[in-house]
Amino acid sequence: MNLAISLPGLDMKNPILPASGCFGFGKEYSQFYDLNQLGAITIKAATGNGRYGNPTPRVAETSAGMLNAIGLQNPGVEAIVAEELPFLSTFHTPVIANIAGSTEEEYTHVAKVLSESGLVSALELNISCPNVKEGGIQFGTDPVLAASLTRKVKSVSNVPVYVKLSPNTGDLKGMAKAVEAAGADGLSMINTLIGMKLDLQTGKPILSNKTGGLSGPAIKPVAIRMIYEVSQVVHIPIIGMGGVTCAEDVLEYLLAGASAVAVGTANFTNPLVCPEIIDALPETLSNYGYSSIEECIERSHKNDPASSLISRS
Amino acid sequence: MNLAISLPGLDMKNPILPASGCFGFGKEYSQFYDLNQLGAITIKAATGNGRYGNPTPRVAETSAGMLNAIGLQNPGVEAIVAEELPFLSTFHTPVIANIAGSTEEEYTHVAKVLSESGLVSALELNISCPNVKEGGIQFGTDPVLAASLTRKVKSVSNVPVYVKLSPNTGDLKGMAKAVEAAGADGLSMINTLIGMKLDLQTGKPILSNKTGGLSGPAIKPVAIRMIYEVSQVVHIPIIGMGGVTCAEDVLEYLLAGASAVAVGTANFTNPLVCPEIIDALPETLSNYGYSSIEECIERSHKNDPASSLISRS
Amino acid sequence: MLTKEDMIVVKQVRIAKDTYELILEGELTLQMNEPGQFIHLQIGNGREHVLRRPISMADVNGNQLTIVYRIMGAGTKWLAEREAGDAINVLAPLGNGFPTHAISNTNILLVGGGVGVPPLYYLGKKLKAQGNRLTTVLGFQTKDAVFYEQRFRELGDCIVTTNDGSYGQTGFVTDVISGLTEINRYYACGPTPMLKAVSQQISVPGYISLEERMGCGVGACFACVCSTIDGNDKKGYRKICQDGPVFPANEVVLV
Amino acid sequence: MLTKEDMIVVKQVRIAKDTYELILEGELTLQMNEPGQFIHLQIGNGREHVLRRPISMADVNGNQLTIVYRIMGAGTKWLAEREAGDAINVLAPLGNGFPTHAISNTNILLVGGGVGVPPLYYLGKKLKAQGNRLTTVLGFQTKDAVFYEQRFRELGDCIVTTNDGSYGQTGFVTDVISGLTEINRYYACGPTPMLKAVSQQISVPGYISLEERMGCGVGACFACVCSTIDGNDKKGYRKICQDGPVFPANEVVLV
Ligand SMILES: Cc1cc2nc3c(=O)[nH]c(=O)nc-3n(C[C@H](O)[C@H](O)[C@H](O)COP(=O)(O)OP(=O)(O)OC[C@H]3O[C@@H](n4cnc5c(N)ncnc54)[C@H](O)[C@@H]3O)c2cc1C
Ligand SMILES: Cc1cc2nc3c(=O)[nH]c(=O)nc-3n(C[C@H](O)[C@H](O)[C@H](O)COP(=O)(O)OP(=O)(O)OC[C@H]3O[C@@H](n4cnc5c(N)ncnc54)[C@H](O)[C@@H]3O)c2cc1C
Ligand SMILES: Cc1cc2nc3c(=O)[nH]c(=O)nc-3n(C[C@H](O)[C@H](O)[C@H](O)COP(=O)(O)O)c2cc1C
Ligand SMILES: Cc1cc2nc3c(=O)[nH]c(=O)nc-3n(C[C@H](O)[C@H](O)[C@H](O)COP(=O)(O)O)c2cc1C
Ligand code: FES
Ligand code: FES
Repeated sequence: MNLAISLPGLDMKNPILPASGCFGFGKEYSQFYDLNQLGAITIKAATGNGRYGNPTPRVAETSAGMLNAIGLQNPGVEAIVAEELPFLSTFHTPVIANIAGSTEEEYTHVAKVLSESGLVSALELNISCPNVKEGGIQFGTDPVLAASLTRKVKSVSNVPVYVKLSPNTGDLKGMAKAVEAAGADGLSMINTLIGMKLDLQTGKPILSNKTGGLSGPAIKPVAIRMIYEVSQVVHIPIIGMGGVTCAEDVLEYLLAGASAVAVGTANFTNPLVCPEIIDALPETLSNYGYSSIEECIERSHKNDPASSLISRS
Repeated sequence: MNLAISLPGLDMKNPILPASGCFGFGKEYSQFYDLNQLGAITIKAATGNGRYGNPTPRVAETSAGMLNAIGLQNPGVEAIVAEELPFLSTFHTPVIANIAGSTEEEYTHVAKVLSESGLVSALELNISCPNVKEGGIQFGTDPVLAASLTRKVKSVSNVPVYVKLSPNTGDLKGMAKAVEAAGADGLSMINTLIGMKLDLQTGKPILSNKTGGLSGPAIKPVAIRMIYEVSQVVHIPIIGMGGVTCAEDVLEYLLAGASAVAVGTANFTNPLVCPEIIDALPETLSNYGYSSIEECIERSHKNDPASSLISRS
Repeated sequence: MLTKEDMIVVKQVRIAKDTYELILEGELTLQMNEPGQFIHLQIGNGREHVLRRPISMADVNGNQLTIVYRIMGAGTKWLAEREAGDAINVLAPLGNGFPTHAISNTNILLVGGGVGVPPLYYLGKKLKAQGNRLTTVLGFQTKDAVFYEQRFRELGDCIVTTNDGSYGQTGFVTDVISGLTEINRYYACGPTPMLKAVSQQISVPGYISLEERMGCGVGACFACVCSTIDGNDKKGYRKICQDGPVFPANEVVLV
Repeated sequence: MLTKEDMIVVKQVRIAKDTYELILEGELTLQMNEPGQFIHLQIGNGREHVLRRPISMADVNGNQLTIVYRIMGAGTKWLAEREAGDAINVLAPLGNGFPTHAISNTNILLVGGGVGVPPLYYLGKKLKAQGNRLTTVLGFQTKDAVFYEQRFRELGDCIVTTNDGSYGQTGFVTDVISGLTEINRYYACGPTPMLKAVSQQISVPGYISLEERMGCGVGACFACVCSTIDGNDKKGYRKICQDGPVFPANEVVLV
């Protein structure tokens, strides 16, 4: 079965890519399998200077999910270009660079350096990290700021820009339309929901950052609903994510309106999850009567005129 | 161990109560155990006239959670007072009536009839039902509307009023402060998150209402974080809920800032869950070094001056 | 008082494609005597799968209960992996089953489709013991899916249809029923389109068993309602888990 | 290539209060030869518990691996319920263990606290086989928690302390260590306050094994970092899962 799918800047052998922050810069999982198998690779967020991130503990487990408050630890955009991307460029797999910053200037600097490196096929604008005081979520909850940032990043970037949306907002459709109007080539959704877990001994949050981002199967219904709704109001493709663990989940995302599907937390549960999903996709799709990825997307509700819009946001 | 706790209008033997919509009007679970064991009972939402609710399917399972789109089915406030409440009044357990409506007039009518019935100890103002087009969520996402509604309901009610908040908003703290200022005697949180699940055969949502409310263990981290944050900015007590299945969960809610804890979805998994939690509470609390419910609440972060506010909403 | 019980798996056998017969043992069985009632099974520890799964009683013998189910998703897949000695948490018996009281010396038709067949077996045994004459019509998709034919044959006539004609008569149960005469009463369980067709076709009193996705399974959550046909009915609806799953054929709207 | 494997439970024994010794069998064991490395265990099917649990190798014999763990929460509780024949999905061996290469004829001190004790046993066996002289100091909360004393005694001197004095010497491992002389090298594993005290107390070269909550366990998620002591270190941090869990005592900041 033909699993290939083409998105702005990304010629993908299949619709499966690891999600940002759950795959480092690729080296670790290349010890488990050949990264050429992947549709694309999203790398950990890059910022202007290196960041150490939040104090530990940075992760906690929840029912069918986990919280993380890594805090965008990364060696900084220059080091990423010099030391991390050359390794990834040895694979025939497009790389998406997730970019973050505290200010518009930092975002545009990072975007410029990465897009000029020639080593990445697309940028993913992270305006949805719930784990840093600055540099992310304030852009992700205000459509005007988000649109302005998108426009600036687009203007310095020679590769397509996907904007990664936060679910922690009341008006996701408004946000999606704003960044589409500002020139976004695609959307990534969803980033994590904000959550917390307490240590029953101390009564204090387990994460030193107190709150963290909730990911994993627990959030899939929230992500599916958001993608279903947003895909009806924008014309740019969506990279869907949130709790994907198997080929059936991938099909659900495609039917909800996503054009490619990222796998985050599941890499931790099963380091081989991405190639296992890719292997299972042909049989799973044909079990449900689909003969290609394109066909799933075409048959998804967003192409169904009878699929009426949901009025509530 | 003394598990008793006193909240406005509610003298509770223990902090455990079933959540609205997950316990009908009590009769069914009274076949499993003596309802006198419960701290309180929250009944299914009442509206002015009877409502049939949404078409089926109305529920779907998700990882560690479920979606529901019942759509506030109920026989209407008069029938509830005449046919349902008399049964509950045979128990020595305070009853909280969850009230809903499409308009302020409907809400106040329902509130008036219930509070005048003399059969309920408190009202729970449901401004957070995600499953009806009108009558709930629009009040739950606009602090001005919510405050106005709270004020009107308070003015016709002779029992305390708890306002049940929706997590589907960007500014929960603003909402909480608005309804507190409008006279709410307490808060209930959280209602369900909006989610969706697709049928892989048809590509369509499983629920006939398309979206539904996500409940169960999956949402507990979101609820804990919201209660932790809101309890720092209001002075009224909070009835906490979302994914509670065991005594440890109850302790986590108390430490997060709740004063009583409601159990919803878990009743479906285990009809005896409420009495089982109540039985387990003394040992669980003392394992963690607490000698009463009051002590858990006192030791919770909201009474800890060092527990700084979280700036992000 | 209703309660739950960890029932113990005695035996599990695959009896058709994706279809399993599971025998459970426990005290709760002693309360089960009404064919058409169902049991509500917890999947695993109930944390990943928060909802129980409703399955009909297919037979009851002393403290042993038989159920027959088809693998449809994660829950039934989990069930199929249980082995002798494993425990499964069960709520039972739930709902109202097929009325059999004082029915005797009657020509009875049983109509089952797919996994709607199992409850009819327990029902048939009971009706036969009460001195009724039984004819059973069982519909399956295809040959691989057929089960329990021999058992029903022991109770009376039994005609099997398959949609694709790979076994028995080709077509739907309704094709067979149209040729049956002298039926005084019928009981049916299977997919809604089948129930609809059957109840339109047969005019003698009949009882049908419905399915719906359930939350609580005990009448508390309003997940499983259907409308009454009688527009003047006081409530206007029925809860399948509590008022049903069996209803007189003319009581509720089939959609 | 790294991989995962369903390892099979050979035996599970309770060896102290809430403390279990579990023997697992599988191919992966053949790659395990560095004491201090850890294995990453999947809990159940990984759907309710999405994170694996890191546990140190306590011993390796042919294709059998021994781990020793204490019940702390849901994951270790699940582990404790496994029986012979059950499968547990494992990633291993992960991280960098205690350096033992070319170490011989040395006076070595092993310091273990609570469930930090297990990896020292495999280490001690190896160091003893290489011709070193071992002294072990094991600290536990209380008598009920003590395990493996006899095993360490077979490797050399072994002193046990309990905080409450209910067994062995009263107090902390540091109370004992201060009296030890002629140590050339030490290895320690246990709670961070113990590691801190020990590494401040002893000046000879030492290696310590750290714990932190982990996401991936393989270096990809940055969950488990700690800072380097050397402010001029190029990265400034180490990942415990990948660079550790064992570090030279003067390499990373203990908080
Ligand atoms: C009263 C009653 C009696 C039944 N008796 C039998 C029987 O004897 N044998 C048999 O094979 N099946 C029977 N069913 C159907 C059976 O309940 C479903 O096939 C089963 O719940 C599917 O669970 P799953 O986890 O495998 O599938 P999933 O699709 O993964 O289940 C997800 C959720 O949907 C619900 N669900 C899915 N399909 C159905 C359905 N058709 N009816 C009700 N809920 C559904 C499940 O209960 C669960 O909550 C009966 C249903 C009802 C209501
Ligand atoms: C490298 C390494 C080696 C270890 N070796 C052993 C050993 O040999 N024997 C032993 O008993 N324990 C060991 N531990 C600690 C062990 O990993 C935890 O006790 C265990 O993960 C607790 O899981 P739980 O589900 O029972 O507890 P829960 O508290 O329910 O676990 C919830 C989450 O927190 C994490 N977590 C909780 N406590 C710890 C901790 N102390 N360290 C790391 N993660 C934690 C869990 O991995 C899980 O993700 C080791 C830890 C590390 C990092
Ligand atoms: C440990 C961890 C680190 C993450 N880091 C980033 C990040 O740097 N940038 C980003 O855009 N998203 C980050 N995310 C969010 C994921 O990319 C993804 O959107 C989210 O986890 C939902 O997918 P999942 O449920 O499959 O994990 C991170 C998630 C996790 C669990
Ligand atoms: C089937 C169902 C019906 C519900 N009906 C109501 C309702 O009528 N009014 C209301 O305020 N909340 C309703 N809720 C929300 C619950 O009261 C509760 O806030 C939510 O389910 C979270 O708790 P839980 O995770 O313990 O279920 C309903 C929830 C479920 C699952
Ligand atoms: S399933 Fe809850 S009322 Fe029927
Ligand atoms: S646990 Fe992921 S980097 Fe160490």
